Amino acid sequence: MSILTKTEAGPPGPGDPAPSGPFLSVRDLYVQFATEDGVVKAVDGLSFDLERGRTLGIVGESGSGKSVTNLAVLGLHNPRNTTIRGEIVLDGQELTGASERTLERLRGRKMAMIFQDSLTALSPYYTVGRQIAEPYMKHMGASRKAARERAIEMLARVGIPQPRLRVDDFPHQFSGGMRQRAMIAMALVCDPALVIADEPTTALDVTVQAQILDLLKDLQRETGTAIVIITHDLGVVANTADDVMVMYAGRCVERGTVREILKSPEHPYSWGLLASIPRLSAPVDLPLSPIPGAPPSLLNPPSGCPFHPRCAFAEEVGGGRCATVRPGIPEDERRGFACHLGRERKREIFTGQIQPRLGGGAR
Amino acid sequence: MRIRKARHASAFLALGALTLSAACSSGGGGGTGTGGGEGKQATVQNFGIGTAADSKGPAPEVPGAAKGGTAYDLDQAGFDYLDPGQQYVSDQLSVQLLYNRSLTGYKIDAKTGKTILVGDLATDTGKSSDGAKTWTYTLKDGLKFEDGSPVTSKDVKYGIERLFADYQTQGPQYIQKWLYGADYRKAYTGPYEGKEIPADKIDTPDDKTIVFHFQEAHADAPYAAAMPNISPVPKAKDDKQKYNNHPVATGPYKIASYKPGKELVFERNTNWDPKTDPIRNAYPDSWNFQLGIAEPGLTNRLAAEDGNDKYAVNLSGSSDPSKMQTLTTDAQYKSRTVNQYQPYVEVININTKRITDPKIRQAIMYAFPMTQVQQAFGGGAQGELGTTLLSPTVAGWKKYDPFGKLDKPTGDIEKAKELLKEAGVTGKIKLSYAYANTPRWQNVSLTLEKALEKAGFDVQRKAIDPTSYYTVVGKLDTPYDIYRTGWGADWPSASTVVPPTMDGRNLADGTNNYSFLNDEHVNSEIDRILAVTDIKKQNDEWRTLSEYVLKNDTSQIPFIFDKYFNIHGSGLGGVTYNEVYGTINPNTIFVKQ
Amino acid sequence: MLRFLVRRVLGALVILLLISAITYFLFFFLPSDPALLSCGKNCSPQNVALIRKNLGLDLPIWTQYWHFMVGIFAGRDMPIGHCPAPCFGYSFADQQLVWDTIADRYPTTLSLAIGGATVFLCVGVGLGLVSAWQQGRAFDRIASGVSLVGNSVQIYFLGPIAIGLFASSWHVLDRGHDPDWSHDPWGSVQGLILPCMVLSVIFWSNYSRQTRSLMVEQMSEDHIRAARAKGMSSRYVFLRYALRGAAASIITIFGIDLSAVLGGAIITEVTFGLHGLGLLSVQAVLRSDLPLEMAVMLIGATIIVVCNIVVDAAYALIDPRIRLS
Amino acid sequence: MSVPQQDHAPRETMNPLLEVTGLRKYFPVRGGFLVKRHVADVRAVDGIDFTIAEGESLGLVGESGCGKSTTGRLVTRLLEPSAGRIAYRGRDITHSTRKELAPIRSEIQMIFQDPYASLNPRQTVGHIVSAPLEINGINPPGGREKRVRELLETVGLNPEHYNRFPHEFSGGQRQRIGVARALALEPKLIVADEPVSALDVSIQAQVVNLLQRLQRELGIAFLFIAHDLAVVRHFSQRVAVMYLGRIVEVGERRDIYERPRHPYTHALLSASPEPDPDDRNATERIRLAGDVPSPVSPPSGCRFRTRCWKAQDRCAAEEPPLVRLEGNREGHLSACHFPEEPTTAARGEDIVLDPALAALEETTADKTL
Repeated sequence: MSILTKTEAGPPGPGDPAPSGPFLSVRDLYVQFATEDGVVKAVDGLSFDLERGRTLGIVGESGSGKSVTNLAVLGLHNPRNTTIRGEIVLDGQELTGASERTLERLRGRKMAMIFQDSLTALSPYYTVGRQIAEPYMKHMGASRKAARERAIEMLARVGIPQPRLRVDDFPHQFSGGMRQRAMIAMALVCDPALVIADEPTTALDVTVQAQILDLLKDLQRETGTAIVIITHDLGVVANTADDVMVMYAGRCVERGTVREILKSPEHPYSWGLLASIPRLSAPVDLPLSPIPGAPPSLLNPPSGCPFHPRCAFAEEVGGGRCATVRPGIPEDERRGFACHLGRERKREIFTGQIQPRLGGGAR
Repeated sequence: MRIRKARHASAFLALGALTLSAACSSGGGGGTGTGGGEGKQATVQNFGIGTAADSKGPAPEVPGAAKGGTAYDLDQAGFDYLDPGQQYVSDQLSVQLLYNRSLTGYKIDAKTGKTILVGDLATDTGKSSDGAKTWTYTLKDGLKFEDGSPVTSKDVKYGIERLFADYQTQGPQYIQKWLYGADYRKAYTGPYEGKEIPADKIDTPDDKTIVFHFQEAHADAPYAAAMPNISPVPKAKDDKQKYNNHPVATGPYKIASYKPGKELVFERNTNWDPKTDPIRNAYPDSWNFQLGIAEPGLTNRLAAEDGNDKYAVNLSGSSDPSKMQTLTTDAQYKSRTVNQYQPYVEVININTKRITDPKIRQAIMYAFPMTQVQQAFGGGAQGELGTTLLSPTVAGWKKYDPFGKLDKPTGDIEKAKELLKEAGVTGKIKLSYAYANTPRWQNVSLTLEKALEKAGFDVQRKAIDPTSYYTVVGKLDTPYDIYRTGWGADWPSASTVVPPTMDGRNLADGTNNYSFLNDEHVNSEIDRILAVTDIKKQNDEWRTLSEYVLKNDTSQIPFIFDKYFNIHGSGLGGVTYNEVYGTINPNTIFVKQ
Repeated sequence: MLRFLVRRVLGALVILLLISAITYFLFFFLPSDPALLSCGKNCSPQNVALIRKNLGLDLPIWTQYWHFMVGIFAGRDMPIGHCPAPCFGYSFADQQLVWDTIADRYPTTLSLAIGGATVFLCVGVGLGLVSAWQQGRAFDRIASGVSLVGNSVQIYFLGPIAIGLFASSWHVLDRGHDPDWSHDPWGSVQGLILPCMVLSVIFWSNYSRQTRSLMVEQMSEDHIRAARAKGMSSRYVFLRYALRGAAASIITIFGIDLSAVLGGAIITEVTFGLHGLGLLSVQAVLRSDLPLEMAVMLIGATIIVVCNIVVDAAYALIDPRIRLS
Repeated sequence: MSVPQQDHAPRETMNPLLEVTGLRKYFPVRGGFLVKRHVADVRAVDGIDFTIAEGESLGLVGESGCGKSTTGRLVTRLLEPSAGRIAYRGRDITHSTRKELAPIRSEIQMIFQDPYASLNPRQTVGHIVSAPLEINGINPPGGREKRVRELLETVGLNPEHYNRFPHEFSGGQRQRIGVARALALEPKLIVADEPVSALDVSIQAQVVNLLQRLQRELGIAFLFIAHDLAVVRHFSQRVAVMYLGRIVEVGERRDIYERPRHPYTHALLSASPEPDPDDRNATERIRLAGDVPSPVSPPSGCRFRTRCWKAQDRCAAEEPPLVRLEGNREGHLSACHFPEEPTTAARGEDIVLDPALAALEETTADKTL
């Protein structure tokens, strides 16, 4: 979503080139897995854009297709049971259908990934330093020695104390927070232009999470990297993202700037998400307002709007269109939502029922 | 002699575990009789005593034989004892014929298989005097040890003296006991402390003559003198236990190399003079014993005849039971099959201390299902139905069947019930039945149990670990009523069967009187018959006594005469059989050129 | 590491001591009496007593055990003569020096076990790797089918067939004979080829399946995906990351299998008529040959214990998470 | 909403349902050469006091390893305390045997984090929920099945699903089954250990609302253990903050969330992400350095001092007592020598202890200047 307005994100970093179109552009992406039970439509016609130096938060519940989308971008899906359709263009280069060799050259160098669980995402058998140095040697053609120096430098940057000593430690000798920092160092070692962070702090304690999120933000400010941050936690999104995309059942249901999504959401699912979470600032005597039901099965997603079985306002749309017609989302607008509900009625509902729950102001 | 060779057909033992599933059985063999002669022709003449002329060398040529080549023997186990003083069991008996010569020996006619006892080192089978108490042997001329030194009567005497040493526990003890009585070790403790046996016991008036003065009459002394331990040992080479690995040869071969348990190679003893030897042809230039070859691989190799296996024989072991069917039915093996009697009789002992009423014992006898048990035992090639306590390989053997077992070989249940009624039995009699836990004896026990149950016994079977079987049933207070044992004569006379298995005096744990029979009449008859000096008459008397025990005491139920069954490589000729030892006779074998 | 080794070796000694004591004392609980077993026809009570004395069985069991253990470390004088350390005494059955017999036989068993293990590790792990790499394709399916067959055969079934085909009919391989490394190394290798192949079959199918599933499991690990996300090639990731992870498990399985390998070597020896510890141990038990039993048991246990220490150490080298202390 | 008062003195007026004093749980660490011996302890819970009144909900927050789950298990006597005293309705149950506990067991129930692991997959829902009735030999009027159906309805499950198996339910529904099982014996106290953290965002609210409803309608007291400050705030009238086995601050909801005194409470609140883009600028920013130290050898004195920006020598020497500080309301206790101001508003300068963050923010600040 080529967002031209500068929001509360910092000024563009030094690596930010002239805005000559989106750095990452995904168009009409479909990802399907063949399983024993049938075909899982994990991503179902998804489009989004991302520019250098900006952060896109992808929000959704488990099974909404947010992780799958990003594995597809990196080409890390299992080719034996996965079908991908659509367009993924990274810096002008088409990635769907690109050869494994091409992707290998891009991964780690141009696009890197930060995983949720640093304990399992780092190999227990090699030192942290080696795992950081490896892609540097491969992509930059650095010598073993130079790569080691680089690893030490990176460890220092992400705040590992005594990096010259810790570089030879194994992951299990690091604490959880340090491991996550090491993983960030590993992702950033080749100065990638795109970093995909998949629930990067979910496994961490809150105080450490705050450190890591701020670190990511600060690093981005320094290097101008584009970041996709995948999370289920709206708080994380609020703290890191410039733009937000809300996903449900493999589709984007709403997108906009972080302020738009958190302050004036337009889609009933976004309302539901926001109204269902407890806040530090919201009134405590008001019960939470949960979304009824459970996320749908992607083997057999609901027809029409996938959210309609759980939507409190589906009946207000005439002709049962929610159950039959899939609401579209305009492709080239930065702000958009996929809902049949009328604009007037929406505003009414939002101000009447949703906004009071969002709390706000100083707590 | 009890066959002690462990047979471990399928004994796969995980290292570190003490459990075992080994089959340990005596005897073996099966199929129809071919080879060197028909079994039941055994007669007195056959096992008789040859003349001085018979004792003269060289041994008669075997038709078609030629000198040279290497003969092979494949053996399941290794040889525990090569020291002739310690040799007793069949594999040792057969191998010692190659390098060891005793005072007398068995001369086997290659064509007819007729076996007679002749002088081997001695010029004849011995001259008796003083009512068969004194026996005199004269050594032949030209006898030498493998190092070329002459064999003298002193060497023979020394060979006997060392049998009194503490470590000599394995060999036969006939001569020792005849000289000094049962406690012979107390009277003389061997030559190592410098003492000799005095001349009033064994006299060597010159280098050629050796005279034995026994305490009692022993008509069968010539047979006892055929045992391997009545042979010369050069004093200078005797290093007690260690002599076991390098016995000095007097026979046609000497040990070229020996890896215990793996390989034993014999080469010609150039100091052996064929003209002195009436029983050994010694055609092959060398003998190669490959030891520790597990079954059924061994039988497979004999059947397949790859490479040198064409010249191979298994002197003492029967073929693997699992191969019996193939080997007996496939005609291609017929020409190289040997199927002959062994000196063993399989009997079911009835513990006379527990089953005291002879009528009940006879009821068991009547109920005994001969045919079914023979089947369970492994069939006709492995053993013939036997109804006597003596084997057909014993001189003077005659058919005897007082309970009509051959007429009703499947058992006479009615008669058994009748006898039980006569004995005043009401209800079922408990009968505890111990058997060695091997497939064969397990099968036999099931068969027997069924028949006895029908006759009105309550049979309680108890499987016993094969390695401890004889120990368990040999205990005086053994809690079992019936159990099987096998026994064989050391030489073709019942004097090595009746006294050890039927004399009820001096019963103790571990003697060979497994039925614990103690019959005054039998005991006194044993003493009387031992004093008979005419060997032929003595043999008849033994037979009569054994028939008395069978009919009146019924302490043992004979059911099988064991048979040897195996094939040999087609590259070997002159394969004859020694019925006394129950093994192949290596003396006449030649390698076909 | 050193601490680990010292502790494990000390522990091993305690275990071996326990095994030796248990074996020794259990032997006397068995009903079979070696003296009775070897007195044959001469079983007069006097003769049994004499044999018992000759075998040293007349002494109290504790004394016998003490003499035996002292003999192992210091040698001892026996009725037959001096028996130098390590002295396991003389065989009850064939009067040979037990240590000589063991020294004569163990090269066969060890050669067979090492040769067989080498073959099944190479073939099994190799096949498993290719299967995992080709996961789901024809090679993988065929290999898993073959493994299934291989897994269900037994040595004593396969051995005779292999001899019949390779040695008797086609004459392409030696039928198997004892190795003699000092005099005929090449002949020793030839003599071991067929037995090692047969021994390996029952194991390699297991190892190929294990390796395959371990590799497939490893390949689905997060750190594999992370390594690929760094731009490492799939081959590199397969061989460096996944294999490293699988290797630790394979070594563990191998450690557990060690005694089975020795057991397999024993069955193979019996099948091929080789003279190793296998046949020896069978004979020892069948004949209540206590010194030989003790020697076979202790040496086998020692080998297994030592190999387990080596395996644990190797595991620690592969997996830095395991601390050896 | 009743707001129970807390003070040093036992609250005689409020009838403490559960009273915990000096509770400790040490897990022995074994090690050593040749012989394994007791070499150290993991001091999971190291001397804590708290009370829960009837019908009250006490929230227990803290980061992983602070001992909050262990506390829950000690209270339900799934673990044996190393020291201290647990009294239920005035009765000491610290070391009661199984038999002695039997009548109390039914009154104290537990809800676990992982609804998958805590339900037997081979039993039907009806069986699972009625098991506590059977075990305790309770025959409610109308039969057990009727009671189970009522319970299922209470927790918002279709009573017709009586004969279904756990795997046929979604995560949220499974947690409801767990709640129904806990309710079967009409408990007076429920220890809920991270009851919603394994659930999807949209489902969490369903379970929180359910628990809240139960607390109000049935008057059940809760010990609500969670790492999510917002959830705890929503559910608990009183909140205790734990750090390394100790309670560092306890008080009413408003005290803790609006007027915290302990630096750690400040840090926690600051780190807790709010889904509000304005929040960043409105509240203070505190970024600690490093991770929680090992509970095997916790720092001397105040345990938080190694990560605290206000730490002084006294903090290492002297363990601050959990007391009502100057300016605190009644029942608001903090364990700190140098307490913070009672506000969470943004400060003039952020507190950034993390060296990497500090360095990066320094350089970017330079660049923007």
